[in-house]
Amino acid sequence: MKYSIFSLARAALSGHKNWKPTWRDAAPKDRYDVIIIGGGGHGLATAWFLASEFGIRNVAVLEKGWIGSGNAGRNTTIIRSNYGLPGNTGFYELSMKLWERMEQDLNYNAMVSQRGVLNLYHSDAQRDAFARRGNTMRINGIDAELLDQAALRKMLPFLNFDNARFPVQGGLLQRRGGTARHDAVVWGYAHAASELGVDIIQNCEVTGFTRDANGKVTGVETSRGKIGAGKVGMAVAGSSSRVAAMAGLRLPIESHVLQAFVSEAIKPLIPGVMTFGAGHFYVSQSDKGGLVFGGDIDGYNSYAQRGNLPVMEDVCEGGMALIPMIGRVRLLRQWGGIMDMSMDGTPIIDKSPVDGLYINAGWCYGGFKATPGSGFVFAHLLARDQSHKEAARFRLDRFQRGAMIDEKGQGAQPNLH
Amino acid sequence: MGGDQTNRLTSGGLIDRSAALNFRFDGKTFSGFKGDTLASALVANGVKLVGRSFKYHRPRGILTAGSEEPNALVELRSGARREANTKATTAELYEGLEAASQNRWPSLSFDVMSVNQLFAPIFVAGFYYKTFMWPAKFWEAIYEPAIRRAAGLGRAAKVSDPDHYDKAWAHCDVVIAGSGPAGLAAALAAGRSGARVILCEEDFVLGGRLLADGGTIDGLSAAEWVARTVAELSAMPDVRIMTRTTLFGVYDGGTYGAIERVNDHLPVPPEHQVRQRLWRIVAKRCVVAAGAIERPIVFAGNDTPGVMMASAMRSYINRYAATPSRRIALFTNNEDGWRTAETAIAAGLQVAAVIDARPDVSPAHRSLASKGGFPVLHGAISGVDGGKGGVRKISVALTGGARAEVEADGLAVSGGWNPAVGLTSYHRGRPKWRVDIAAFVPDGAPPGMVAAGSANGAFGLGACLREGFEAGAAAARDAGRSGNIGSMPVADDDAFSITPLWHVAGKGKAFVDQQHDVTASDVELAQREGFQSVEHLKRYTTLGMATDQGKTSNVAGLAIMAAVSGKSIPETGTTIYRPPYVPVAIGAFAGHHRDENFHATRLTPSHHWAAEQGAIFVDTGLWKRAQWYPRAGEKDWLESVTREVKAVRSGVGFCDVSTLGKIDVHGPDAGAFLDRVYINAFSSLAVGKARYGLMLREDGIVYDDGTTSRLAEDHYFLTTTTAKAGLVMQHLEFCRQVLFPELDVQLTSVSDQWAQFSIAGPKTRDLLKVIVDPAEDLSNEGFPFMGAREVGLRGGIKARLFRISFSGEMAFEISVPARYGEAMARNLMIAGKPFGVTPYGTEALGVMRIEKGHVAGPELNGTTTAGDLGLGKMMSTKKDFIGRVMAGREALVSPNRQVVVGIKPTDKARRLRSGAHIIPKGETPGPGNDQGYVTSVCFSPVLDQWIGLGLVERGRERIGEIVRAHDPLRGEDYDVELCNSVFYDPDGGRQRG
Amino acid sequence: MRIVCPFCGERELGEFTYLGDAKPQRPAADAGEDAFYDYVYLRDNVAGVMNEHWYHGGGCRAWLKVTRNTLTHEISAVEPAAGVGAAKVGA
Amino acid sequence: MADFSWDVRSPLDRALVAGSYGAQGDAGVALTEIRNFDLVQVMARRGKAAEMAKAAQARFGVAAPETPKAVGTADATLIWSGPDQFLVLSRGGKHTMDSLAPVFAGSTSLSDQSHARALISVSGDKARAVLAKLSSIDLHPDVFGVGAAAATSMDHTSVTLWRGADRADGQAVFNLLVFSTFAESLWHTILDSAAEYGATIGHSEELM
Repeated sequence: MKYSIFSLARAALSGHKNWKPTWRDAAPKDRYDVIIIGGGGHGLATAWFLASEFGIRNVAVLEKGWIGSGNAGRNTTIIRSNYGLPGNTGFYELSMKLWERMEQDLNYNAMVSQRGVLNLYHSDAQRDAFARRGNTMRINGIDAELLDQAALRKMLPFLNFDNARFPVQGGLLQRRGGTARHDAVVWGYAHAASELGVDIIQNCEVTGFTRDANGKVTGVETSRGKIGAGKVGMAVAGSSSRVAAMAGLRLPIESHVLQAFVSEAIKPLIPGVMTFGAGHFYVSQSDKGGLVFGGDIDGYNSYAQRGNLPVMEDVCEGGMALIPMIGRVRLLRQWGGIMDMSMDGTPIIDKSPVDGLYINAGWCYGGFKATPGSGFVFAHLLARDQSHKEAARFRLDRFQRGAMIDEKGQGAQPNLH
Repeated sequence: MGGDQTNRLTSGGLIDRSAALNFRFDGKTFSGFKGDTLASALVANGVKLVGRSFKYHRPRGILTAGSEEPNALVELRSGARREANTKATTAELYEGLEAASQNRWPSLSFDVMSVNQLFAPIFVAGFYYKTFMWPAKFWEAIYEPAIRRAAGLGRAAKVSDPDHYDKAWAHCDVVIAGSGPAGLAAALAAGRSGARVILCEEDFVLGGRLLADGGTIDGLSAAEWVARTVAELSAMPDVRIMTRTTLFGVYDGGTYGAIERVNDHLPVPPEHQVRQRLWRIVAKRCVVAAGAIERPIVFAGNDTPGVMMASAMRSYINRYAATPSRRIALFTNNEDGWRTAETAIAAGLQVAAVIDARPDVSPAHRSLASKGGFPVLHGAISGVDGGKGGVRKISVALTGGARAEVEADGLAVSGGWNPAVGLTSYHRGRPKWRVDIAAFVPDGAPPGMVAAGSANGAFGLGACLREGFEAGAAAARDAGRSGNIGSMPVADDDAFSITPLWHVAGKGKAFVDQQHDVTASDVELAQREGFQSVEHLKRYTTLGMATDQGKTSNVAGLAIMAAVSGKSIPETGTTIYRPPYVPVAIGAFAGHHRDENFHATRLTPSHHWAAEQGAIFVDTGLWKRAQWYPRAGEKDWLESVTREVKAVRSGVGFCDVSTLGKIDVHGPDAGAFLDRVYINAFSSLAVGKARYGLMLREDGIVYDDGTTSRLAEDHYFLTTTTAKAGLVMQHLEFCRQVLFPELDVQLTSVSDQWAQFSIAGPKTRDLLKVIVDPAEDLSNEGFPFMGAREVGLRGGIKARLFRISFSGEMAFEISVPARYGEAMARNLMIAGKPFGVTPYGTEALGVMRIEKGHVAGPELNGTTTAGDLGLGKMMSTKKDFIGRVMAGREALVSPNRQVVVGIKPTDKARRLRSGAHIIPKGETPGPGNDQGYVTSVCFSPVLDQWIGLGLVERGRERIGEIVRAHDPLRGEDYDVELCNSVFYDPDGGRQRG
Repeated sequence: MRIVCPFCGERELGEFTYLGDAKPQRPAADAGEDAFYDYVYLRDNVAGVMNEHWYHGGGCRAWLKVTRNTLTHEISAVEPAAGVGAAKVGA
Repeated sequence: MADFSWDVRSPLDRALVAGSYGAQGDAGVALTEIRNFDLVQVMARRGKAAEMAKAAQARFGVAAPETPKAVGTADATLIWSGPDQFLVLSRGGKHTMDSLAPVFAGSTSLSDQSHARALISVSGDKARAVLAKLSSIDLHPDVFGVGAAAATSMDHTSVTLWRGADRADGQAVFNLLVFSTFAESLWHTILDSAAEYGATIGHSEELM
């Protein structure tokens, strides 16, 4: 049903008794043209684009728990397209453009809020690296501004400019960056995909693949029985290696824990998203008023979905070093998500070596901002059997060819990306 | 009005009536006593209205007497110390305390935003997802800013937190959370058995519910027993009692987080003291005796000021001798709630009625009712009449359909008790449902942790003592302590019976989560819209996400969800519990590490000398390095740096390069070892010689570079870049210990042992002759380029001398033991005086390395190969080394790679900037023709223009080509020439001369 | 997390640096690109008990082989890397 | 031309201000920098652990520590610094690289650390309280007795920590070897940790 202030008002008169479920809670059919494993943002977005852009509507999204129960519902909600390397830059801008029309596409308010993403620099070397990146963005038609300290003092007087171990010297600003309400993105895609006939099947865990004589994937085995499929796409951040292993694949991926934190709700204090350049800390303030912040991954392989104190302390040290006025603001909740860290810090969107199985994985801790773009190019790959041009470099064989996309220049050590 | 404490009882309570304290709430002055919380003092002063709710801005009063409080949130203190969302129920009263209600404008009693209540029919759960979408640009321009202003609760301080925090470690056998009967009994047993015990109590007095509910233990009054027990514990050297300390989280390996509010009970911390201290407690065992939290019943008007948890009302009356109201009604579905009626009568208050949802009540309570002369109504509350002034009248739907009304100015509610299952659930353990007490109890607790007492669902006093004592004894035993635990404290168990009642259907808003204004109908709406998983329910309605983390609302919420979706409560399940147990100040997690103390600072051996010279310092990693040495009259850094460069190129200068990583590589296989970690050979290096080496990562990308010298057959002295010093040491240890264990080699960092100086310029030898022992031959023959050996210095100390050059000039590096570093700098100035010696900083160093075309950090950026850097020929083909194989991958040897090349603007007056991109001339910049970028730039005094290095596609084949330096960020676009990266003395004659 | 260093005893997480799965072995010099690709890039990414390399850089500088459950963070065994005991070889 | 003078400067030369610091009244902790020492890292070579032990026994009359311990001898302290390696700490000029080289020739590699570290001793009835803010190590008397040692970290910086002989008044003494270039920074952190208890600050040329 159509959502608007009018439908709300109408519903209010009937005490909101007539709302339908936001998405149909479907039961599995015997067969689908495409099965997407993973009812997170990427999986649901893929399904919606398959249905809306590529005319493939006989699609099922299989979710082992409740939709959005993975990283889609456990992130710091930042959206941006400020990447510096060929392969990334164009893709994330494609994604950003899709963010900018999401509400109208989906008839669901995901609260996309382009309040700006600011990366701070504290040395000449960092400034030069940001200049390189910012120019790459501009050459690709993406907005970017290099701000000096004077400009920042006006814009964000509360930053630690003078009393700091590593004083803020300036920053790279993308005004079109910002945040979006993570759960609403999941529900919005589910709502819109469901309206187009996509089956969203919760509490349906994939336990294996069915293959034909030639090894082609013909469907999946699940906790709710076998389901046939023309093609199977996996978008299971946090479980990529485990699902791939069911098809006998090893991936260039390690799973790590990334913690995130939210403070008590306070009146507006911090305007946009900012990242500390001399430590591990980034922060934004949600519409509800909580400071949503995080830092580096804990640094060891983990599926435990919780982290430890040293990183929590490290993050808060960064916060206090950058914004000393938050000392008395209280940290309300701490949680951890499983990050599938690829070996060069860049995702993999490709056909797998197994016929009929398609991979969307390795988003490290950057998956949320990619949600619409990832859905679009993965749908493109599934529908057309060839990479979308903006995802052409996300091939799996890039590691064999030596064509890594390594923004941080850390090499094959996931916990450093 | 104000200061008269109208609702203070004339006697009783754990307050110090001799210590009156004045405080201000919303600008009005009141008085209370030492031992009060802000909430109890407000109660004593008859203040009912304390806050406004999150969404509807409804008037709210005090609901609880503890850290589970959803409503009574205030801005405590002012100015830089303003603390938003402080729970009045846990804020200790101190003289001059200042607090203000929040989320209202202009005032608490007249709040404009309460118009939101008119829109309540539209502002249902998730309404914002369904609207504010058209026109698109309005969301950020209008809707969102409005929502943001309305949302949030209190206002944080807008200036730097003036207080200090620190962090500490503690170690023990048994850590105990909570000092109620179970916690104290656990501490007794563990302490007596000789265990090292830490007892954490979030309150400022020990005793937990005993403080409010009393009772008899070992024949003593609760107060006497607590006193006796605390005395016994305090006498034990290895028992540490920490009040005002909340155990908030459990982490891996028996590490617990606790926050100690050291000085929050004072206006400001005393000098040299911290506000709060973060504790990391390492314990073999943990006993969770954190008690239980009484839960509300959801009914229409249950958020009216004056409606209070029954146990909280007892706390105010018994512990604080402050009565929230004079004529009290009680609504309960369990036996325990009746204590509040008993308390009220004992305190000489009126009981208007007891509304009991159960079919029957005990004879004892019947007679209490007749003695107290109040009716017992069987049924449930269907509505509350009253506004911001508080409860006036209560409508009751009697079992059987009849209605009744009760006049009262206060309503105590008891819906039963929820064990505090937070700590036990933080490792994703899911609590299990116990039907007999209609509550979740801990299950799947982290290793080494057990719950005891009411935290474990044991609601009787005797049971709490028993469970606590046994848990404490067992924990100590597990920790290997076996002393005599003596006798267990004993008390009677009072019966607990409950008939679950979660929600009373009826007209009017019935609140589940009072702070977030989530109503029973919101829960029903969520269910209707398919948000049936408890996690969906939480996220869609925001139930339980407020500052109380749903301590009073979660269970009721999921019980209502269970009812409407026709599932059982255990089937519906709980959300995942997240630490911290109570909100913790961010400053406490940072502790000492803020401002200049954010990270440690490393100083070079000549730092203080350089400071005396007026050097400007730059942060390089943790180091402070002299960047340049300004002189009087110089107008800017460029003038100083240019002077330093010219001085070196024409005479002699020196620079402290001690920040380079320095590693002693010892052992018979040292050479073979270095052959494997460097792309070039070192086993063939002669003793007394130095060689430049390049290291790759195993993926074939350049890792680090530096000069390594052979000081003896079995001793190499290896240097790394400043940035990678620690990482290279770790990498070499990995190679030594893991990859090549068969090699006999030992590694030691000597970075801090040696003060190292680069001395450069044509007059270097002249200077050295003055300071080096005359017996040493420094001639080109006696000490050729890349020579390295120990020499004596005049005055008797030994130094290591290396003839290496980063500047391209005739140069040496000299190292002396670090404590001589400052003397070395002074002596170089003396020795060099006749030659106009000039100290130079990292900027001049950088200028000369760029003029010389040496690569550094900006080129060794973690994505470049040896070939990219023009060093491909160094890769030995005669041996294996780390990175050799992967360096051969197709894309890494492609002829189209971006490689290091020199760059200079065609207009000599032009300033070149790092980060500018290289675009072919005459083309429109775009992703297709972005051919590289400028990595390093400097103003070259030698060439008298800005020059730089860059990484450019096929750069070396394009020497002489004119291309565009495109820099839209800085609005610049100009022609540059690609040239040889060695701008200065390409054939290297000067450094060899 | 706390790791029992075989030399120093139980120490807290902050003293250690993580490298990763200890299973992949560096191939022989002549093994070729595919073997090195496998060694450098492919991981089992075990959900469960895994052998890992940790470095006690904040302590005795020994590289350790730690057996740890990636689902629970429980550590069941810690042993030194092959080269650590070199001085006692043949002893 | 006259010889040059080579006066040594401790890395704490500027930062250390003798006297009292922090809270007034009876100082809870004494912070003393000890200067003028030699410090040599001794590392056994492959298969030479036994030989190294023998050489150490012969030279110092005690067994070199095999576990985290500090062993006092007449004129030196041998401090475990890692598997099959230890530090020799002695008064300046006592056990230098040159004098130890022949003793351990063949069996070990030696590395001079005399200038790489600063030596700070922390004592007094609040010593453990101060160190609890800096060190994650359990310093309870039953766990970390006299002679116990640890290669550990403070403020993310490597330190060698050991418990020396108790003071005349019975108070425990904790010794810290910290890297020279970090010393001033760590010193200020120690002062911050000690401020609430009050500290007596001084330095000594006499290695205890």
